[in-house]
Amino acid sequence: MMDATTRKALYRAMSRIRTVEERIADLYPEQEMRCPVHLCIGQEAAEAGTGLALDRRDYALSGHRSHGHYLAKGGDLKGMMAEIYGKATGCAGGKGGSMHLVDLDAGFLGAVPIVGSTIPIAVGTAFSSKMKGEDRVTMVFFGDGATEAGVFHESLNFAALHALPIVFVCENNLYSVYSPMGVRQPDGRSIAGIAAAHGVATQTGDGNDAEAVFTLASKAVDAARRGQGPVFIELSTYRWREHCGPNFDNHIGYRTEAEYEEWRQRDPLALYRARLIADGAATGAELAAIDAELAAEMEDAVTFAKSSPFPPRESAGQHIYAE
Amino acid sequence: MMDATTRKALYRAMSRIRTVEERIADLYPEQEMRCPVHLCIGQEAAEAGTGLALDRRDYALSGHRSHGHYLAKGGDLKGMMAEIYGKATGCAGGKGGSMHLVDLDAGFLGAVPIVGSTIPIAVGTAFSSKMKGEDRVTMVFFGDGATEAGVFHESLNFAALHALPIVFVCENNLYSVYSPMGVRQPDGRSIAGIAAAHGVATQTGDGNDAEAVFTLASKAVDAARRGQGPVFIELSTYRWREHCGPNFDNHIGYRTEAEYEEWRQRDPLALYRARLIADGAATGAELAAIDAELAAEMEDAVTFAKSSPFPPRESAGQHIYAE
Amino acid sequence: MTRQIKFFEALREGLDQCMGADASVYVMGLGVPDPGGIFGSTKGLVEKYGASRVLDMPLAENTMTGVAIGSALTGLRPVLTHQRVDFAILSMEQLVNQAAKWHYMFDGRMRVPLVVRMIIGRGWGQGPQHSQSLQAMFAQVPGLKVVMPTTAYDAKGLLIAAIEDDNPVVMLEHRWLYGIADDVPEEAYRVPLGKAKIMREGGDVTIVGLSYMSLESLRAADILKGYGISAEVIDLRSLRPLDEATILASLRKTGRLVVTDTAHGPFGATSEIMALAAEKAFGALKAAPSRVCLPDHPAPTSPALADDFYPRAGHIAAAVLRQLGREPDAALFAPPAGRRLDQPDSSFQGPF
Amino acid sequence: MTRQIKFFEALREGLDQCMGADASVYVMGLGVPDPGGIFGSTKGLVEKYGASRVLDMPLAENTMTGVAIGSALTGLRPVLTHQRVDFAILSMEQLVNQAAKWHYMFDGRMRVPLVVRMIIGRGWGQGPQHSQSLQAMFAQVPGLKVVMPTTAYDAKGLLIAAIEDDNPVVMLEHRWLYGIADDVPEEAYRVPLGKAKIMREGGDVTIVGLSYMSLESLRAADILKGYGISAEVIDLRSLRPLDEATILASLRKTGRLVVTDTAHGPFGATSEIMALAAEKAFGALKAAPSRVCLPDHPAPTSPALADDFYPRAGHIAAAVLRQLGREPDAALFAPPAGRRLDQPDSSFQGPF
Ligand SMILES: Cc1ncc(C[n+]2csc(CCOP(=O)(O)OP(=O)(O)O)c2C)c(N)n1
Ligand SMILES: Cc1ncc(C[n+]2csc(CCOP(=O)(O)OP(=O)(O)O)c2C)c(N)n1
Ligand SMILES: [Mg+2]
Ligand SMILES: [Mg+2]
Repeated sequence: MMDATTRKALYRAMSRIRTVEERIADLYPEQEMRCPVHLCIGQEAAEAGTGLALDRRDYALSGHRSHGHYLAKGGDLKGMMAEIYGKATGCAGGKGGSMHLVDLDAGFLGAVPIVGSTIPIAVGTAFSSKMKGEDRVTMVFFGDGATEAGVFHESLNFAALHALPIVFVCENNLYSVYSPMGVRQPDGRSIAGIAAAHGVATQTGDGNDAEAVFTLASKAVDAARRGQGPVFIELSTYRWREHCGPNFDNHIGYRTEAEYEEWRQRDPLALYRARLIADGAATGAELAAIDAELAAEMEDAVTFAKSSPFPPRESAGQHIYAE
Repeated sequence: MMDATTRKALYRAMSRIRTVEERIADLYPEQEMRCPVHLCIGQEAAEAGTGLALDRRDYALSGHRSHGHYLAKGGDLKGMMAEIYGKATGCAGGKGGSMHLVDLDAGFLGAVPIVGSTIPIAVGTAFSSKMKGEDRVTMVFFGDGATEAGVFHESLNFAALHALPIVFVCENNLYSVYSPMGVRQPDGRSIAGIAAAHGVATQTGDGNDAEAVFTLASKAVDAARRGQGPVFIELSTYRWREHCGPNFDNHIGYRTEAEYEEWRQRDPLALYRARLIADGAATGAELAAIDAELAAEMEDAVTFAKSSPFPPRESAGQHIYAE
Repeated sequence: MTRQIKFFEALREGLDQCMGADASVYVMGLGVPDPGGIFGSTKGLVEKYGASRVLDMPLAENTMTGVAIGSALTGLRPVLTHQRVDFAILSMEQLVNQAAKWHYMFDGRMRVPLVVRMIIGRGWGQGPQHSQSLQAMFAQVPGLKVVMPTTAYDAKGLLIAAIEDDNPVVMLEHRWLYGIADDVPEEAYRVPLGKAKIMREGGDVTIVGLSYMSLESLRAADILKGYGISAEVIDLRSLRPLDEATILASLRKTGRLVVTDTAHGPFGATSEIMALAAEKAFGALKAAPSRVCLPDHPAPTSPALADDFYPRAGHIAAAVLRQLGREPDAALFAPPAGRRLDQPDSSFQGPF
Repeated sequence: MTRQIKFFEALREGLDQCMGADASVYVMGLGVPDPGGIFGSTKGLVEKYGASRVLDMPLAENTMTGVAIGSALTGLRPVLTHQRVDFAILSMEQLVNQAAKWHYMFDGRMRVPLVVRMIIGRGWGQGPQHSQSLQAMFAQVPGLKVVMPTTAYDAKGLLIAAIEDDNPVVMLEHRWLYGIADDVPEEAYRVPLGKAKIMREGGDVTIVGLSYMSLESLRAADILKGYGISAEVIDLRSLRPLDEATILASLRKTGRLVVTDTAHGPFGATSEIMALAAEKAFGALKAAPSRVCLPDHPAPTSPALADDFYPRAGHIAAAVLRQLGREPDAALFAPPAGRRLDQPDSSFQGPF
């Protein structure tokens, strides 16, 4: 069985993502977060399990739905919230918003909302590490939709060709916006199979089981670090809320309430809480204390964000070019 | 054993391509063909075997090295030669040159030298046929290099998703310009494996054996025509001359004379000639008569091309927009 | 002709009528048949015409463009939609090298009757990668046609004309126009590609706008009336072909030019209009032409930076006043009341 | 400083010196280490620096650009080469959305010290898809820098400056310049990005050229001398940043402008130069500026159509004469003797 420290860290990481995302959903209708937000509630196990498998010096990059990746990699929460509020204290000085998180200290190099575009960039950071002989791993996060983009395939080829230290993490949540798999990818073939065909080592797992994810991600990171080349991980999971924004949208017709409920039963956080308690690894009170601490941390971050100043007018014209 | 008509047709198609290409190589130094030419000498079996598997009403598209595909699909030789000579009587009125062959009557819809770009276009013509309920098949030709391009993978996905009537033909001649496979694709994985991973039916074959190619291409065309979806064919073969232009270039260092010689021994035309004679399917004299007829046809085409007028000045400004 | 419908409804009606009239027309693109229906503009079409003519797509912009081209070469009339122009540049190769050139390079033997709709926009923290205006990239390519409707009337008329045209037409639609209503005839009609529209006649200055900035130009003309200045407002509608005659005739009348665009200035659409004025109406010009564009940097996300980033009617009016040697009041630059500048109106509450 | 070397040799020397001086510099792209060595410009580098710093690439332009960006973000200084600009537009998304914006959108936290070399060209039947000049597509993007060297001296100096710059720089190199020699110092030196060069001083007219057309502009100045006209020739060298000051100073002196480009006119680089003249030197202009560009259609392949497609010194001189109210002789338009117009010189015998 996994050691207790790791287990609590996994719980904590998941609960932190959940706490942050739920609070954003609460506050969004105030209209002070004036940028698109893509919440990852429901996918916390995939994000905590992979993020915790990395060292701080490792690199991570992500796409439009990056809050969980940023947090699990150790990104600064205050900087993230201030960024979403468009403030000068934001992790990108207010220039980026929710879709452009960055925290260099934490090795979170950036996220962008053009689907698939950070995949080759991440291959480039892994290439850099290899060129310099560092034992640093890059992990890049994307969804099932991104695997339809040409750059994904080109990137697999290049990473395999040069045996780069990169872990590709695909969270397959069955949808690309409102489009189900069936209208985008042929039946009966797996995404992981494509990566394997490129000669990339491949793993698939239950993206709602944090321990399972952590175990396979740790192996993948380890292999990549030891120079065995890239690894591709596909994790099945589900986004609970609408593609973009704070609401639920099962009623609009692109997926069924029943499907949603089925996944809701597999709530990665609730399941893990129950498991830790059942195993005697933690008491309900201990976990509640963690949750309370995280809620307080989030309130702090929100207060920080709200009370921070907006960027000054002249900042708009700064950093167009590097000096 | 294959029927004699087909066998002679295969011989004839190969010999025609060889005759034409060799003659172009002879004449190129005159500097009257003022456009890049990518000769396909050495790859005739792959081209004849696939092209003859198509009906005239079927569609074919190709890339920079398209002479063989155009001819095997039934493209008009005079129109091709005049096009290479930049004449008004060319199949594209002189606007295109060697890299932009077209013959609508023959179902050869076009060729372009941006590697990979006709692959999705061909998927689109197959999509059209399916939308209209025609039992027409599209065949698209490309090289091993093109399989590194994102559009190739995106196209496989789309074709598989919609079960389109298309046959993808990859002539793997081991090089992309001067770059060998080893610097472009990882060891130990096959191109065909990638297509298979996309859920596309896959065949591989000896691209220097016209009968083998014809047999598998016919099956592929048949399956596509019967609505069974796309088929991918990988044919191993070798280009004898330089990537672009009329000369041999084994001395410049990107490949060895020994490798070249090995493939030279596997000359698809010479082998097939010998086989037909050995089988008693044809006499040397019969085949020589075919060759002579083809040489005469080519001389006619060259004369036609050379004696044709250049396009008039005002044609440059015509057909910018369709009326 | 008193029925008013919104821009997105006009687009939908145009699509519907084209699909109804011609079985070879089909629409495709990410999310085209989804519950959002491209901000309403394709809503209901899948129910009416079925999934084979109203197609969702895998996330593969370059290939879907190739597919559209291939189908157009063989008798279909695809309408491909990108929810943001920022995604469409993944298909630059197919658009610039292929769609624009197949007719020419095969000497007229092939045609590419293709419409590519691309949505441009701004606001609500779309930021640097979701609110570009890249019209000049397309307008510079011979073989493409490029249109940018401003009104619901033109949206429908240009879309129908584009679908019926035998060439690849890029249609850039500003998201902030989607909710604006206009008189739109119920029957099908065409607005010719390549014709600008004089939105307001005037004699003192020519304001050339396009897309959303044509509306700001109209407001600028209203402001200028208060100064006793009569502005002629031209809505370009088409960038390629460019309606030089209409612009030049206006310049010969007014002698003054202000051009405005939803994009940056340098190497943009405004450059071409100013170049045209200098080249072909030099003798008529009474003052240096000026332009009102975005500042020359990417779009910052913070709402606090939107006010300065997006020029408005007041900025256009100020440019006119300066040309006339008058100092504009500071009040011209005040943001409008009742909404933040990252929203088209206060009813718009994100996320997009 | 009397050593003469050719343009491609100057590029190679610049690359060599940068690689020698800084281990973080590496070069990549299709064919970079192959026997052709990008028309000689990377020849010998793989032998000297090894295959890990002189990398061939799979045929995947968008991804190789992303890889270059990722490596640039993390301390390397990639030089990516495309043998034709027509291939580079496959990487438009990475260049426009990513390379140009990472510095800005992360508020200065990241830098992209990347050089992307793209070869433009013409002739020998390259045709519609292998001889475009797409500089205006890049020049309109804030966050990118765009340079176009004309001489071997500038090729080396701009390349070194571009490699040392912390921003993404697109460098467009005309294939017909590769064989032309110039005085080139042996040591490393920089030509500043964003500075035009006055190639020839003159007082009657300003001819603004770029890349290969700057050479035609020089020849035009020679022709004009015969007419008693003194032309100032400005070689732009950089499109972004654009050296407005040099252009405007010249215009204030001469009052006349002819702009020439290797590309089509509309929405091109010439548009911006003319717009600049109209906007900021209006008072100085004595006549309508004019431009000398390719006809507004794709490049036809037939050598018979090359003569009319590519304007030359005579066309530039004619534009100047017309501005001065003089009718140009027909002889100005005669094709040069001794070569066909699809070759840079008669020693060039294809296939490329
Ligand atoms: C290149 C590109 N095309 C389209 C979009 C619009 N878009 C934004 S998110 C998204 C869905 C992506 O789905 P997936 O990769 O599965 O991620 P998920 O949203 O499910 O986390 C799409 C299509 C985009 N941002 N970029
Ligand atoms: C997108 C693109 N990138 C690069 C090139 C330059 N190029 C022309 S042919 C070629 C080689 C392609 O190799 P392959 O697909 O194997 O075809 P082959 O030449 O071997 O028949 C290359 C790289 C191109 N034409 N298009
Ligand atoms: Mg998804
Ligand atoms: Mg090959």
